[in-house]
Amino acid sequence: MQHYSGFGLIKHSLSHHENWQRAWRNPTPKKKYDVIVIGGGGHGLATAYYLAKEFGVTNVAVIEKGYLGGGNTARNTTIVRSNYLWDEAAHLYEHAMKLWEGLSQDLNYNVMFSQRGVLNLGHTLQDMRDIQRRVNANRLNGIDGEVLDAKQVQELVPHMDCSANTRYPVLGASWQPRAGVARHDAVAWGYARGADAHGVDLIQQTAVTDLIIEDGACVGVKTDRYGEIRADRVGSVVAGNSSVIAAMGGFELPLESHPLQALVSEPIKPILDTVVMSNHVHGYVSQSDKGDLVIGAGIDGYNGYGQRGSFPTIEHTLQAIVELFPIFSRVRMNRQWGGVVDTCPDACPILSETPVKNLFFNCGWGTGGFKATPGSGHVFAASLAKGEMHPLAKPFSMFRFHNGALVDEHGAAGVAH
Amino acid sequence: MLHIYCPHCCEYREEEEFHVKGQAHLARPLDPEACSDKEWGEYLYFRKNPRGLHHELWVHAAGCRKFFNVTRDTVSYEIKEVYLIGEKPSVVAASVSAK
Amino acid sequence: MTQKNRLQSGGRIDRSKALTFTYNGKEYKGFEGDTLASAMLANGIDVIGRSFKYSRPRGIVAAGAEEPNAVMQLGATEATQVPNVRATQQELFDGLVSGATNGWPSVDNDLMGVVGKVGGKMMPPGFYYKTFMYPQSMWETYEKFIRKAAGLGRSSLENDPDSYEKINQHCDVLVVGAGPAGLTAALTAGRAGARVILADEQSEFGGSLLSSRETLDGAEASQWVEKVTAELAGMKEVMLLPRSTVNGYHDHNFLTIHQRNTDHISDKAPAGQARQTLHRVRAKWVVLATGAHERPLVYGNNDVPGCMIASAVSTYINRYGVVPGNELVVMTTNDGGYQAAFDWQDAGRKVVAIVDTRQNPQGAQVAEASKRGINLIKGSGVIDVAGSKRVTGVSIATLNAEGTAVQGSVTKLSADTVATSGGWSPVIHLAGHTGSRPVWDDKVVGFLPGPTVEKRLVAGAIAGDFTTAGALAQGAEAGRKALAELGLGQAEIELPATEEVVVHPPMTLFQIPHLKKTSEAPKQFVDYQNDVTAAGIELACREGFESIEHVKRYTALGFGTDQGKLGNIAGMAIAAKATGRTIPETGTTIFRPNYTPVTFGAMVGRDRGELFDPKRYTAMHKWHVENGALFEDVGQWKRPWYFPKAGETMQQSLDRECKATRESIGILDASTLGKIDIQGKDAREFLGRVYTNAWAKLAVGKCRYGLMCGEDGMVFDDGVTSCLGENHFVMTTTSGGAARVYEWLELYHQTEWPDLEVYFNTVTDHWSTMTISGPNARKLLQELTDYDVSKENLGFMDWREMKVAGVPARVFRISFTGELSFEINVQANFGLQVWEKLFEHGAKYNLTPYGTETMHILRAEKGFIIAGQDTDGSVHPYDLGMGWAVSQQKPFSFIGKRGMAREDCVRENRKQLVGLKTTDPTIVLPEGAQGVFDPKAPIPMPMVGHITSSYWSANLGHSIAMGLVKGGLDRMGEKVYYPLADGRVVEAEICSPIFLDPKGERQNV
Amino acid sequence: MSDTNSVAIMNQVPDAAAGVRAESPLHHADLATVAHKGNKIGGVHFREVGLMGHLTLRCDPNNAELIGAAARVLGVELPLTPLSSVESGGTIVRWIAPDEWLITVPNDQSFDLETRFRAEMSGHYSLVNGSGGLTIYQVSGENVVDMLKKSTPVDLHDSEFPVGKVVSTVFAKSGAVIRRTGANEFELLVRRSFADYLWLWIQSASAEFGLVVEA
Ligand SMILES: Cc1cc2nc3c(=O)[nH]c(=O)nc-3n(C[C@H](O)[C@H](O)[C@H](O)COP(=O)(O)OP(=O)(O)OC[C@H]3O[C@@H](n4cnc5c(N)ncnc54)[C@H](O)[C@@H]3O)c2cc1C
Ligand SMILES: NC(=O)c1ccc[n+]([C@@H]2O[C@H](COP(=O)([O-])OP(=O)(O)OC[C@H]3O[C@@H](n4cnc5c(N)ncnc54)[C@H](O)[C@@H]3O)[C@@H](O)[C@H]2O)c1
Ligand SMILES: Cc1cc2nc3c(=O)[nH]c(=O)nc-3n(C[C@H](O)[C@H](O)[C@H](O)COP(=O)(O)O)c2cc1C
Ligand SMILES: [Zn+2]
Repeated sequence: MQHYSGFGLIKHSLSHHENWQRAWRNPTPKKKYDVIVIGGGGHGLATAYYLAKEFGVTNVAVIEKGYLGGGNTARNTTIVRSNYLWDEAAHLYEHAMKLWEGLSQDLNYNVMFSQRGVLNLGHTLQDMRDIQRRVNANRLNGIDGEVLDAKQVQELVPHMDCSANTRYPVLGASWQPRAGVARHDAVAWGYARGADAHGVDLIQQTAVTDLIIEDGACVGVKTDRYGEIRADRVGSVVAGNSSVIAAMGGFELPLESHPLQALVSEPIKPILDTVVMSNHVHGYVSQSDKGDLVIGAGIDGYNGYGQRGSFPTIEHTLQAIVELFPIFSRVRMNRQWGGVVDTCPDACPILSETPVKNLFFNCGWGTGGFKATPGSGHVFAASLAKGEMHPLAKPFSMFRFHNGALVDEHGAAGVAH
Repeated sequence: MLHIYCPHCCEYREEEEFHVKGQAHLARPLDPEACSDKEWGEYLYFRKNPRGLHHELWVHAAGCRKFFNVTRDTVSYEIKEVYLIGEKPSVVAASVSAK
Repeated sequence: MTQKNRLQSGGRIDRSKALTFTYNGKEYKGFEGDTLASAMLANGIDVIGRSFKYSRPRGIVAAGAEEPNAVMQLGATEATQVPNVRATQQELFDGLVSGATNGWPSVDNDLMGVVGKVGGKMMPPGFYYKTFMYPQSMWETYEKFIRKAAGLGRSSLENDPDSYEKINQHCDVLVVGAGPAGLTAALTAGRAGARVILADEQSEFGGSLLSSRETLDGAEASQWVEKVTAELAGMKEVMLLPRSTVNGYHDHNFLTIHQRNTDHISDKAPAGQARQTLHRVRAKWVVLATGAHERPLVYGNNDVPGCMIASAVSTYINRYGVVPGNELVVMTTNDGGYQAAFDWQDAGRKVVAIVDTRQNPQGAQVAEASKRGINLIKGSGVIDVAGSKRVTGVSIATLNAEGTAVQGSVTKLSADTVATSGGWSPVIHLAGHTGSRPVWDDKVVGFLPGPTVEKRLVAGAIAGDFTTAGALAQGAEAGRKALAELGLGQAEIELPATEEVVVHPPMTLFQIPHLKKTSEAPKQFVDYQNDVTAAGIELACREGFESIEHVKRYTALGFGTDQGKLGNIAGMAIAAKATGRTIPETGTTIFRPNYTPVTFGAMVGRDRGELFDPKRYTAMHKWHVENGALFEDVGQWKRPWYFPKAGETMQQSLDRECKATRESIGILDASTLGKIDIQGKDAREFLGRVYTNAWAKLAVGKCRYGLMCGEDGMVFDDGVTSCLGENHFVMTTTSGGAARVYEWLELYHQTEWPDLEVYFNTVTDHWSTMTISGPNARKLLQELTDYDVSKENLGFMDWREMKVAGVPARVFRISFTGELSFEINVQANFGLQVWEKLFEHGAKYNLTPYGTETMHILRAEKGFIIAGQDTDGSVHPYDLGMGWAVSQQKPFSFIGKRGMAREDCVRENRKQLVGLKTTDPTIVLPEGAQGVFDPKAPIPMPMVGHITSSYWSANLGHSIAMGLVKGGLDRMGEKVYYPLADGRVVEAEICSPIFLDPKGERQNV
Repeated sequence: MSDTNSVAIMNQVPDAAAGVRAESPLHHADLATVAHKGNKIGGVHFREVGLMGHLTLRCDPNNAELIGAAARVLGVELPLTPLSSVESGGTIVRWIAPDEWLITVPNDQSFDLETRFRAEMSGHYSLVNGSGGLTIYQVSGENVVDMLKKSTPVDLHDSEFPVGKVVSTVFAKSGAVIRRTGANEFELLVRRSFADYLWLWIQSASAEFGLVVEA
């Protein structure tokens, strides 16, 4: 793999950038792999990367029906934090956070992970109780976090209306300084490039149309472009499309795919340095390094694979943003879009064996899986390599929905990201 | 934004008046105690979540407060049919995956 | 400065109305009818901004929504600042204040430009990802610099003084675009009486006709436009919306229109007027008649001010009476480009040459050019321009027949303006918003709207017909089609006669080749706003970013505030070539709302400030305000939180309220509790199914507390339900849970148990509910009623009908405080009356109003739970130690029964709700504190549960708390430790949550 | 055939003799003063008709016996056509759902009406007094439709919303039962706790046309 650096840029500029290597190959798939990863989003690519790099499994294909990183990875509001409530979730997301902290260097790809801090606002007494509860749990789990009062919040975000005369005044917030945002596309591309360099075949524009199941075990996939491709193990990492793949395996998942929308303003001069999230008034916002305000909207109640949702959801979100930041009233919204999020009843992911042998699922990240990308990929790779779930993944078996051992993160995750 | 025909009010209304309640025709097991944990879990949480035709339950929350079923394409969002509780859909997926 | 580029006559401006505006602090003049852009050009302003990445000087290139460069800061005052206003769409008004959004210290002498020039070579697409990585710790510093360069305009720092309107509309036909196609569509539909909305983003109707010199029926086209517009304006069912952009097309023909009411008058709306209106339209049919955008060609240094699109040059001359230069070179791939040269010449300025990339163009335009003696250079292209802040000359070279390579020598000509036409792209944006993908048409040399499930028609240039005759006819046809589909009969309109045009086929060409390879050639810009070049796109493809979506994301093609209206198609074509694919194989990126940006304020409408969310009030609200209550938000309700007296701290108020209640009498406004009236012979059975406890034997006149669970067995609501009659109950729910419970009951009734004869009705708002509580409660009540409220006659958990203060009431003897309590319910119209009467008579007992906080303390002293505070969706009744409220004997398997029997719900060591007494009784544990059994354990510490409720109990003289503890019910007397954020570790002992009067004697008196 | 024992019915209105003042949900807004001091002309007129008796009747529309009994009590047939209403004397009956009607009478008649229902009807039905929880806003005037269009997504065009039509729908961020009572005249039934919010909303949405408050 060609090493990237500032020096390289200077060198390449002398040859008019004609000699850059491809970031990844465009291979024709082999007949058989050790592991097939279905889905080339951030999680699938990270899985492949760690399989090859950390666990020595290099005979791997990632099969992506569209373009790499074009699913929810392409359309999320890029918030990264690990301040989850329950131990199981907190450990998983913190595992990811630790990987984020050296990711650009590990990948030799600047994913622009920017630890500008995340505020989760509280507007009611119950919000504040929940915030206390979560921050205390974080602290005892070794995750950074503080409870701030309205005055401290105001100092961090001078342009937000923290006064008492709003409909739902800001009473305080939880604050995770290590949290922040990252450049979503770069995450996918960095993992793709790294995986490719370790020999992984990235097969784009190729959809898995069925699973090959023999004697109750998954032995490969059928594709629309290359027919059958065999593998010893298959990992499905297709987010919103997970139920579709599960149906190919003859089972259902405790999942529903909903539209989740986001929007950006036109780029404006930097005015907001941290990430502000409010579950109560239902909006969250950060400002990208290009200057656009990146704003997350709510989830629509109906199932939808259309990558678009309903207009009132966007209206509602902007009402919340203007309520928090009345000065943004004259800023303009540039573009809105949607993704298909795979929501689980307990707002936690599924990292799991399935009723079909050698078929594994990584899904259910719903509205908030971008932040977990490195951790999810790492833990899932370990599981695929061994054929047995990694300890951090164990609590997230799909079978928890049989025995009732849910990890209910609604309070901490909810619609927020 | 969806435009939904309420079969009780007998006219189209805006999505804002409705709440969606998920997959339709999920009958509560008649004898819950006879269900295994697995069966109960499946009733509670496991869903078809199809890409394509979907039968779902809606309620005209801000209107007549009646529940009814909708058959909708989850990709195009086209509503193919609206029918009453207790009725069966007439528009169904042409072929359900063999397995 | 005079308006040196203004023509003496012509155009649609009013020369009698001069307007003054400022740009970058300098004053200029323009006329009514100008846009900011046309006025700037009239004044000879060349540089209107700097580019985002390379800080190159930029000028105006287009005349409409597609303009990528002229993105200005607007606003005369801080509060009225608007970032990124497109000068080509901003009408000029007197006193307009504008400035460039970039450039330091000024757009003309920009220091970043030097960086751009020197560093530009090192900043190919994706350079961010390849650098700034080492050392890891430096990223924050690098990023600070990156952010310095971020953004175009700036947000105001003050609150918006303007208001915004939002209106719901319904129509038979929404026509988007009022060019010839839109006008005939609207007229046809309108004549049949259809409800029509016609919206156009421009200040006047007419579309392209406003800027062309062609005739209709032998007269100026604008005369026909006026006639049609007047007829439409006279139709009752037709709504005309100029200055209104249809910005989004959503499912089921729901579209939004962003109307700018006052932006053409002032940056602040006149008093009483909304600045902008957002129309939310539900249309039975939609006709898209949005026209086409001309594509500029991609060639060396094509971003130097003076490089424009050809049709924009015509527009400035014909519509605004402005010739934006002196010496013009036209480069075109099609007949369309010629018109700019003719218009320029007719305006009295010099046409240096028309450069046609076609080897042998023929037809009317060519003939006209030679008749006019214009130097027509065929089979050639402009490969480079000279100049930095304004074009000073062009380099022209002969091209091969395919236009892929330069042949022969280069000629240099002097010129200050280059107008190019690379063909026309239908404005298909809206057609793509609901998921339809566009289809390429070789003949049109453009993408057309793809198939759709929406009831949508297209007409005119959007459909690939670039003639006026075609537009007129297609519009009328679309109108007729819509009428037929709607069953609204028929209508005919007479189409005006158009000028015959013979068109020579265009050439499919996007990028003009240079002598050097693209990567070495002068920068050839594709997307001006984001500084995306042809070389950048080729590089992206070379690096493996082959999908057009990758190209977009890697290079930022089409990411700007113009969403690539000008550059996208050329970019796709260049990517197609670079990857050896056809354009249709390459495809477009996805079109998304908004067509052009929409003000947040307009999206928000009046749902802000006071009206952001309803405030729900009880009938006694006014009294609470007058008596100094502070309020707590509970759902949308405003509930009194506590009633401080002058000088009191919150704790002092609470202590006083709590003591007064236990010592004498307190009163709570409990009207917000959800109340559901249940009638029917199966009401009792129904209650048995939705509550965990038994209802079969509850007698008339009796009340009972119930827990409600989900099918998962977890508690989600609770409350007291009373038997009013054998077939009649009233259920109470939590204040926040009322709507949810009501829908829950209906769900089960309508879908699972329709055979049960029962009806539910919400009566929450109908009753005012006031709870008097304390040893003197009975005395007070007795004073106000003739009914005997003695223990014998009105026992604990009984209810009776009686008059209270003359008002018929239902009085429930239930208690959430553990005191002798009466909950008085009267029709809310009389609520305040009764409340005041209670105070009249209660003064002697020191009747003390209390709010939610004291209510919480008093119930916690008794160990009563609050659903949503002591529960969180993960605890079942047994976890709460409330197994007594679960009847396993009921014949019907009630909701929650099976759920709470699942393996994980019956395991050992679940978290259970217990009381907690701090060893130091003065310490009040913070709610949300997390407990551990071993305070010395290293981090991560094994946590055993959190504090759900915690207070100072003035009555008990020590702190009290409730919390979840692993296996807590079996650990009575054991210690739990709470390591707090401030470093303290608080020790507490597990105890019963009933801190006061465990036998319940106080409420039973 | 009365089933009065199985349900609790109650005259909820105090005797006139008790001298109890009744307060409608907008009582605090003191509309009388607003009317006196405010605009006399404007495009939207507003009046609160509070303190009416509102009874919700629920029964099976296919049960001819019950439907017939209701008609006898009311003196008019229950409107069975969705979204329709009848008005007779001082009584308004609105279709709310296939098995639900909202009946409005003067509040002091509600007990009498309820009693007569209970006497006349038997079997499965319910009747609930909701008078304290509802109030009526009468809105009218040249611009009343313009104001309503800002507030509710239903189509108010005469062709879609003729006089007599009743619609339960979203109104701003609350809800309302809207009935057209004339070309430029509507009645909004709103819930007490939302009354103040909706009043603020209507004032704001009417401002551009001029709001005339009547009391
Ligand atoms: C609007 C929005 C905002 C969000 N904001 C945040 C946030 O701020 N923070 C956060 O942490 N998370 C956020 N999320 C969630 C986050 O985006 C996702 O959880 C995460 O990106 C999921 O990554 P993934 O790799 O699992 O899925 P994806 O990126 O969706 O990748 C799945 C891939 O599988 C492919 N695929 C599907 N079916 C097939 C098939 N049959 N054959 C082959 N390939 C297939 C898809 O094409 C896709 O590329 C947000 C999501 C959305 C939509
Ligand atoms: N010279 C040429 O080669 C050439 C090429 C193309 C078109 N034309 C001319 O253009 C005309 C085509 O007529 P037409 O009616 O199809 O288009 P038009 O360009 O005359 O009118 C389209 C109108 O739609 C408006 N519009 C576009 N998007 C909108 C939106 N989202 N919201 C609101 N308004 C929007 C535009 O501002 C414009 O006013 C003909 O007169 C034709 O001769 C000429
Ligand atoms: C964090 C983030 C920032 C974005 N910023 C912009 C932007 O500045 N301009 C833009 O046009 N789109 C922006 N987008 C949206 C993308 O253009 C695109 O709409 C989104 O990735 C979904 O893909 P799709 O629209 O192709 O389906 C942004 C997306 C994300 C996730
Ligand atoms: Zn309905």
